[in-house]
Amino acid sequence: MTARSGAENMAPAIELRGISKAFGPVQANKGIDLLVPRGTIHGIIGENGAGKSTLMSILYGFYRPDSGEILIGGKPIAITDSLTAIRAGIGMVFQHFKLVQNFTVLENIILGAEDGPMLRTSLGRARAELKRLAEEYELQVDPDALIEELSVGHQQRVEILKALYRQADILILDEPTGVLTPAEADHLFRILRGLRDEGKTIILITHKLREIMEITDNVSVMRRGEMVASVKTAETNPTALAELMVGRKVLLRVDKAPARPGAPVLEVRDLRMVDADGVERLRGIDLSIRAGEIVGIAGVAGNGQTQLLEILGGYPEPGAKLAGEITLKGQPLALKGSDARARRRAGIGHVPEDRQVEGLIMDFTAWENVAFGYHDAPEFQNGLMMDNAAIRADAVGKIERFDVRPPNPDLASKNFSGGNQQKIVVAREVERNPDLLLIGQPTRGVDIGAIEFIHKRIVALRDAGKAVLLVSVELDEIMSLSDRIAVMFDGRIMGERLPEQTTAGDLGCLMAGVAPSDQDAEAGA
Amino acid sequence: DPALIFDLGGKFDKSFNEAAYVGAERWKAETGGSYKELEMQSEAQREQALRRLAETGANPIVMTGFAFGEVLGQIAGDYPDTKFVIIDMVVEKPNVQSIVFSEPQGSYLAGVMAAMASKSGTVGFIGGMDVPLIHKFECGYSQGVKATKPDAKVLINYTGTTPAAWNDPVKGGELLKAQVAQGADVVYAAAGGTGIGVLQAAADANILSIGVDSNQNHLHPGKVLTSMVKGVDNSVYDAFKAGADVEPGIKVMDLASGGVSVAMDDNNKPLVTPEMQAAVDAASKGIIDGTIKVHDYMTDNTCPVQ
Amino acid sequence: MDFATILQIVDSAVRLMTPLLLACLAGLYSERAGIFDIGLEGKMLMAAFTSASVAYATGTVWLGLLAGIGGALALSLVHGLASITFRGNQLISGVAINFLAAGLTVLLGQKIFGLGGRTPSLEGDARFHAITLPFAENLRGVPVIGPIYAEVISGHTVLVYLAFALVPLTWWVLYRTRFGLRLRAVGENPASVDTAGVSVTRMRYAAVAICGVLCGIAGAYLATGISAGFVKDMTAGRGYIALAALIFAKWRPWPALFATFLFGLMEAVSNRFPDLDLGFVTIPSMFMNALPYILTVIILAGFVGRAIPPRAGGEPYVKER
Amino acid sequence: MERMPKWADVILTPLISLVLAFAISALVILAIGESPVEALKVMVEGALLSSYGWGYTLYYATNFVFTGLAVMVAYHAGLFNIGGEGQAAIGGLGVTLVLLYLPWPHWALALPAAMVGAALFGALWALIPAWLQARRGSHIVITTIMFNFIAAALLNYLLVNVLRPQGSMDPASASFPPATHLPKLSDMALGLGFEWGKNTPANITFFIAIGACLLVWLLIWRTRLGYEIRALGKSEPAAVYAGISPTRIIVIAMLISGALAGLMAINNVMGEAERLIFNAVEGAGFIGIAVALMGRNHPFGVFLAALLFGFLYQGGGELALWTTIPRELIIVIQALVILFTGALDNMVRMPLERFFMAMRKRGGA
Ligand SMILES: Nc1ncnc2c1ncn2[C@@H]1O[C@H](COP(=O)(O)OP(=O)(O)OP(=O)(O)O)[C@@H](O)[C@H]1O
Ligand SMILES: Nc1ncnc2c1ncn2[C@@H]1O[C@H](COP(=O)(O)OP(=O)(O)OP(=O)(O)O)[C@@H](O)[C@H]1O
Ligand SMILES: [Mg+2]
Ligand SMILES: [Mg+2]
Repeated sequence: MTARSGAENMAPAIELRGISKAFGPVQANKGIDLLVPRGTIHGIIGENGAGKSTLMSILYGFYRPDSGEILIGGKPIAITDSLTAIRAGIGMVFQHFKLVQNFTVLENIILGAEDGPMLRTSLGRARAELKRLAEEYELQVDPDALIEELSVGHQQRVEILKALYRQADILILDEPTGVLTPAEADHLFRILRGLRDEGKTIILITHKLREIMEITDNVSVMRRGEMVASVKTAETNPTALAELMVGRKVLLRVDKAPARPGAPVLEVRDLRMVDADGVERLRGIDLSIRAGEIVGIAGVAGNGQTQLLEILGGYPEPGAKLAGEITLKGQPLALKGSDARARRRAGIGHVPEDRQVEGLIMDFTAWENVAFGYHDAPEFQNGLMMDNAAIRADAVGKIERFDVRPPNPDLASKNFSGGNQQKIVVAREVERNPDLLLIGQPTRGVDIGAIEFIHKRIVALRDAGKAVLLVSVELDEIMSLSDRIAVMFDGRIMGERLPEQTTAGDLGCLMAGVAPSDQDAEAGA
Repeated sequence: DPALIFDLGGKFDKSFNEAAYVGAERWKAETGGSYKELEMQSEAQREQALRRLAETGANPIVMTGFAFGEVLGQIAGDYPDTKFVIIDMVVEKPNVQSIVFSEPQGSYLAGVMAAMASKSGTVGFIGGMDVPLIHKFECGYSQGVKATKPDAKVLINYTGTTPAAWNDPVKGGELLKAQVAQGADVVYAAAGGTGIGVLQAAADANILSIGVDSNQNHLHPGKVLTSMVKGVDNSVYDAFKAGADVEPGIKVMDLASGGVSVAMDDNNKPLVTPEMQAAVDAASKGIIDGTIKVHDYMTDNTCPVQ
Repeated sequence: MDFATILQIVDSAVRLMTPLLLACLAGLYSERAGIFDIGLEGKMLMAAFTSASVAYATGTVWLGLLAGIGGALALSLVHGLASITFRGNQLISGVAINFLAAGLTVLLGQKIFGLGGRTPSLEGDARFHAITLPFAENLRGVPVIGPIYAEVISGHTVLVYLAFALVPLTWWVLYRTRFGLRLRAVGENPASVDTAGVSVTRMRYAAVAICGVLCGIAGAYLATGISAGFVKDMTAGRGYIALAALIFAKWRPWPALFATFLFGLMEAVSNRFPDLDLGFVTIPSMFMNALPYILTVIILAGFVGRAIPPRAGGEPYVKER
Repeated sequence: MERMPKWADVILTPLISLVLAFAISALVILAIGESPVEALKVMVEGALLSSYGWGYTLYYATNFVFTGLAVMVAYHAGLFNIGGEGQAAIGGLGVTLVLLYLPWPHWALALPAAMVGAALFGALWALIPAWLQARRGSHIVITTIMFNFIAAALLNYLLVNVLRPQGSMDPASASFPPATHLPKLSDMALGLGFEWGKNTPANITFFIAIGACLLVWLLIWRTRLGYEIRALGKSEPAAVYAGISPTRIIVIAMLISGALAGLMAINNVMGEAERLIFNAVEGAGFIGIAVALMGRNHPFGVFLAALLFGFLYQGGGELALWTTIPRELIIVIQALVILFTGALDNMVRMPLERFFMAMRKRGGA
């Protein structure tokens, strides 16, 4: 805590009183009160759709509340738009970044905070300021890089820099670690602590209780639009928080029996891929997965995991050149062109990394999406027509077994929360009982209740003797779910580990491309 | 009451629909009578309009444009007591008068004048859409030019392939400039609203133009050499005047009957030299007495010159 | 083909491309801000009518130009209202505006002038006249440069020079000013502009208004610059061609200059060679008239490749659904 | 949960929008010094209050159903087909070739063949833009616009130089043999023993149009192809993930779209003109865009919107025919209808939603 005095400084940085917000018939926030003392890190947790993002967006002036009052530094303030919020010293890093993809970092930084009508002066000043900020907070990014060329981690840095450039005193981060590697997350937390120690106030939304315990001073829990609790972090524990959040007891560990691997299901030999731009994405992957085991692939996003999943799923990006060998249950798979359909028939299920872009047609109803990719299955056909009744009946069953909420098969998929969208995808792929399940980022942005459920289903599939290839940037998830771990870096497998014989630090080294010491290499072999 | 139906170009097409309108108005002013008028909106309405007018007792029913031919042929028999007058097309029915104009003859005279007025020996023709009717104008004109100046050059352009070709003065002006660049110093425009742009651009470029259908000499006095006038107004006037007693059959409106002519008035007086007038008179005489044969493009889809 | 002919064709191309260029730049501002506009045609038409009417009534072409801008701006406002304020379908709005202009111009023209939708011909100060640039005639004798200067560069109306000047200006505005930065951002990711504290609505209205102004100039050029009066439907599809040029140019100002020049050039060529005699076969005039369209398809397919529109284009900005 | 009841969304909103459009039209009519009441009377009487009016209204509506469906199918695949105009024109060429160059003993045999000709030619005219979009990424909006112009040029050439009978002034083909003339709805009514719509062009194609609506509905919402078309239209990456080939679907969807546009020729060329004339499509291709969008890209909506536009066409035609109101007024009314029901619909919907939300709150409290 900083040692400033004076009545005004004693006032909380933020005080919300009775904030309510409805989106049409959905009551996203109901009479929310919140108090955030100056110079603290305040955590907010809650299930998907609890209203966290909405509340913060109101504070940032993105949405306007239906009722309620906002006080900044003890003074009531009407935040009608983001400009007022920025002027009041608030900066926000949104869950879905608000960056212009084909602008440079510098252009994104100055957008809306230009010095005058001509860009030249603004750009010059911003470049200097950026350099200073980058050094002060270890937030290095190339100011002239295009956003679309940056990794998500770096994009997030840009968002933070944007806020700092606008001299934010209050920094809101909505699920910032969802897309970060452990090392990046640690780095972020170091920065946040530094900012706090300078007297800035930080609000952090996350689904990860470990992070709450690690970094926050206070934590508030939201459920169904209401603020159900606000406590000092030191006075609570993860289990209690989880219970507050979900309203029931949650198992925070993955409970699984030891694997009993059978015959190899998937064999990948020296798989190489050069994309349409001539960049070598995969540089000789060797991988084998046996029936009844979960192989986890750890790695920083962008090291070829996406390409690996796409190739195995049968839809390499157009124009890519492939080489190598893939065999499924002893049968070689063709590498030419794209044939996701044939892969499904051959028994490969695939939960893609991005459910909203690939896994679902957001405008389709839930029942339509439950057949997506399998819409040509014989049981869904009725002569020349599709058997919509059969598809719907199938969907109703899956929705029930996977506890998708609301259990309404006719609702458009975009109207489900992220966690429930994910359940729809997982239900579709898992219940087909594929011999091999490809699953990318199964729990990204999903709340702990749903995570528990999805993990259980993956383990159940394994126990039924199926092979699972799990790709995740969550080390916790990889460590607790996998029977074997492979680490990818720069298009190669850097090494394999058994979960019980490795540590996060060890994996982190591999993920960063640091070659294992001799000893480690032996252990991995 | 008589009735008048305009074709799709509309009553104010600066061309023959407008001429028909003028004739009807003249009849109205002189007789104090009233008439019904219709403008086509779509192809399917032709039959509708004809039948409805016939059923309401209009007589005679005058229509402009060859496009009515097909429909009129089908329905005329259903209304034996009604007289129909169709302009620019022959429909052989006992109650139909078909009025056709000898555009080639009039255009021939225009060609004679163009050839004489041209100093460069290059003259131009700008048509609207590339359809046979316009080729009639073009071919007659070329014959007149060549007969007067055998080594003269005739530049030919058509505006386009869609109905927009009739309403694109910008393109008309640009075509004229292109012809001027190739040496043309007299240009004949048979292109409806597009022609307005041609005449304007000709006046701007300080060369001579020739108008079509109605007398357009007044549009740019001293810059429009003449206009090839089709007496559509007179035909409509005559038909209205004759009322129910319109003579069925084919009425050829040629030079002899005064159906086509080149306009001479105060606006183009300074441009028409006595020699030119003499040449025009001689050519008219020759055409009327048959010593000059003006080939009609429509008879064989070819033009003897070019 | 001799040098003089080439110059004449290029000269004609410059005149023909000017309305396309103006409309194309108009579309560029609008679409770069995320508002698709297939109503360029209608706005130009309306501007052509209002400019010709007012120029005729006042005898002053500059007032006509202002009126043209006003006419197009009014339709822009309708488009803005539909696509920004009421988050309507931008394509439908554009289609409606094209119809509206086609009908209203004739209706009003007929009511006012009684000439079936035409305005009377404009004379004297009621239209723009070609200006001869300094020394154009003196330099004509200089080899190569002289004729180019005298034939192609000199001798156009002021609006032609304005249109060409707008290309570097647009480039500068787009890439060198705060306004341009925000404009481009709002077409790519309006949420980023919104969260940066800038009003998306205001930016988009500004873009749509600029689009109206430029369409206004384009329409005024058609009616008072290159010809002398309004004739119904006189835009004759140029708004659609401008749109094609815009996509062709991938929404960038300098390529827009190139694309519209290409269209102008192709039209000039087909004007000059109505029946192209290739020796073994003569291409009929119908196909020479269609040449610009055929070549567009070929060029598009062969050389241009995928044109990626501004990412937020065509979609209304909706925060709360 | 919805913000307002479905009936309010699909019926009340367009209805109010329509009323607004007509209100503004009335102001326009007043402004040009005519009587809106009189105009409305003429329109309604001329288009709806007699079997005669209906005969025309249905004829126009049939055209718009085909072009509307064409735009709709492409739209579901995420493609904006502005080329209906050209595709319908070339469809007419197909009909003409079939009917003029093959001998037909009876219309019932000629019709299916002509339909194949129309659909095939329309589809072929859509194929090149489709293929260029799928394989070369050439923007389909430009290519279809260009193909409209090219179709006009091609038809102009063929009609003047190839199909036109010797000595005819008209750039039109010869008339089709009488055996190929389609039965008019009026003939069919007479066959059933009552007089209806004498001398109107509405013909058996109207039923084919209704059939087309049903088939398109089945196609889009009941078949695998339709499912894949919709999936691609909503999200290309997702479609690829699901093993749907974008190239294939783009080409197929455009072929169907072009075929539907081409089929319009059965109505106007075979059914009405009974020969191929220049500009037979008369802008129906563009009206199809409005019809599809107003019909919310659903065949039933397309059908209703086509009827509305058929009414406007016929009522407007009557207005132009029998009053001194210039025919351009109809274009203005059409524009206003498109604007209010298609683009400014939220202007009506937003307050309505607020109203229903308030009602629900009161009901719930
Ligand atoms: N822009 C919007 N328009 C309509 N409804 C919305 C909007 N944003 C959120 N909602 C609704 O408000 C509720 C709260 O959503 P919010 O995004 O605030 O949840 P959250 O707590 O951030 O969830 P998550 O953990 O998934 O990020 C959701 O149920 C959703 O239905
Ligand atoms: N603009 C919006 N309009 C309507 N509903 C929305 C909107 N934004 C979010 N929602 C709804 O809010 C809920 C939660 O949305 P949110 O975007 O926070 O998903 P999420 O769980 O965070 O998923 P992810 O982390 O993968 O983005 C969902 O029901 C979603 O449909
Ligand atoms: Mg959220
Ligand atoms: Mg989330």
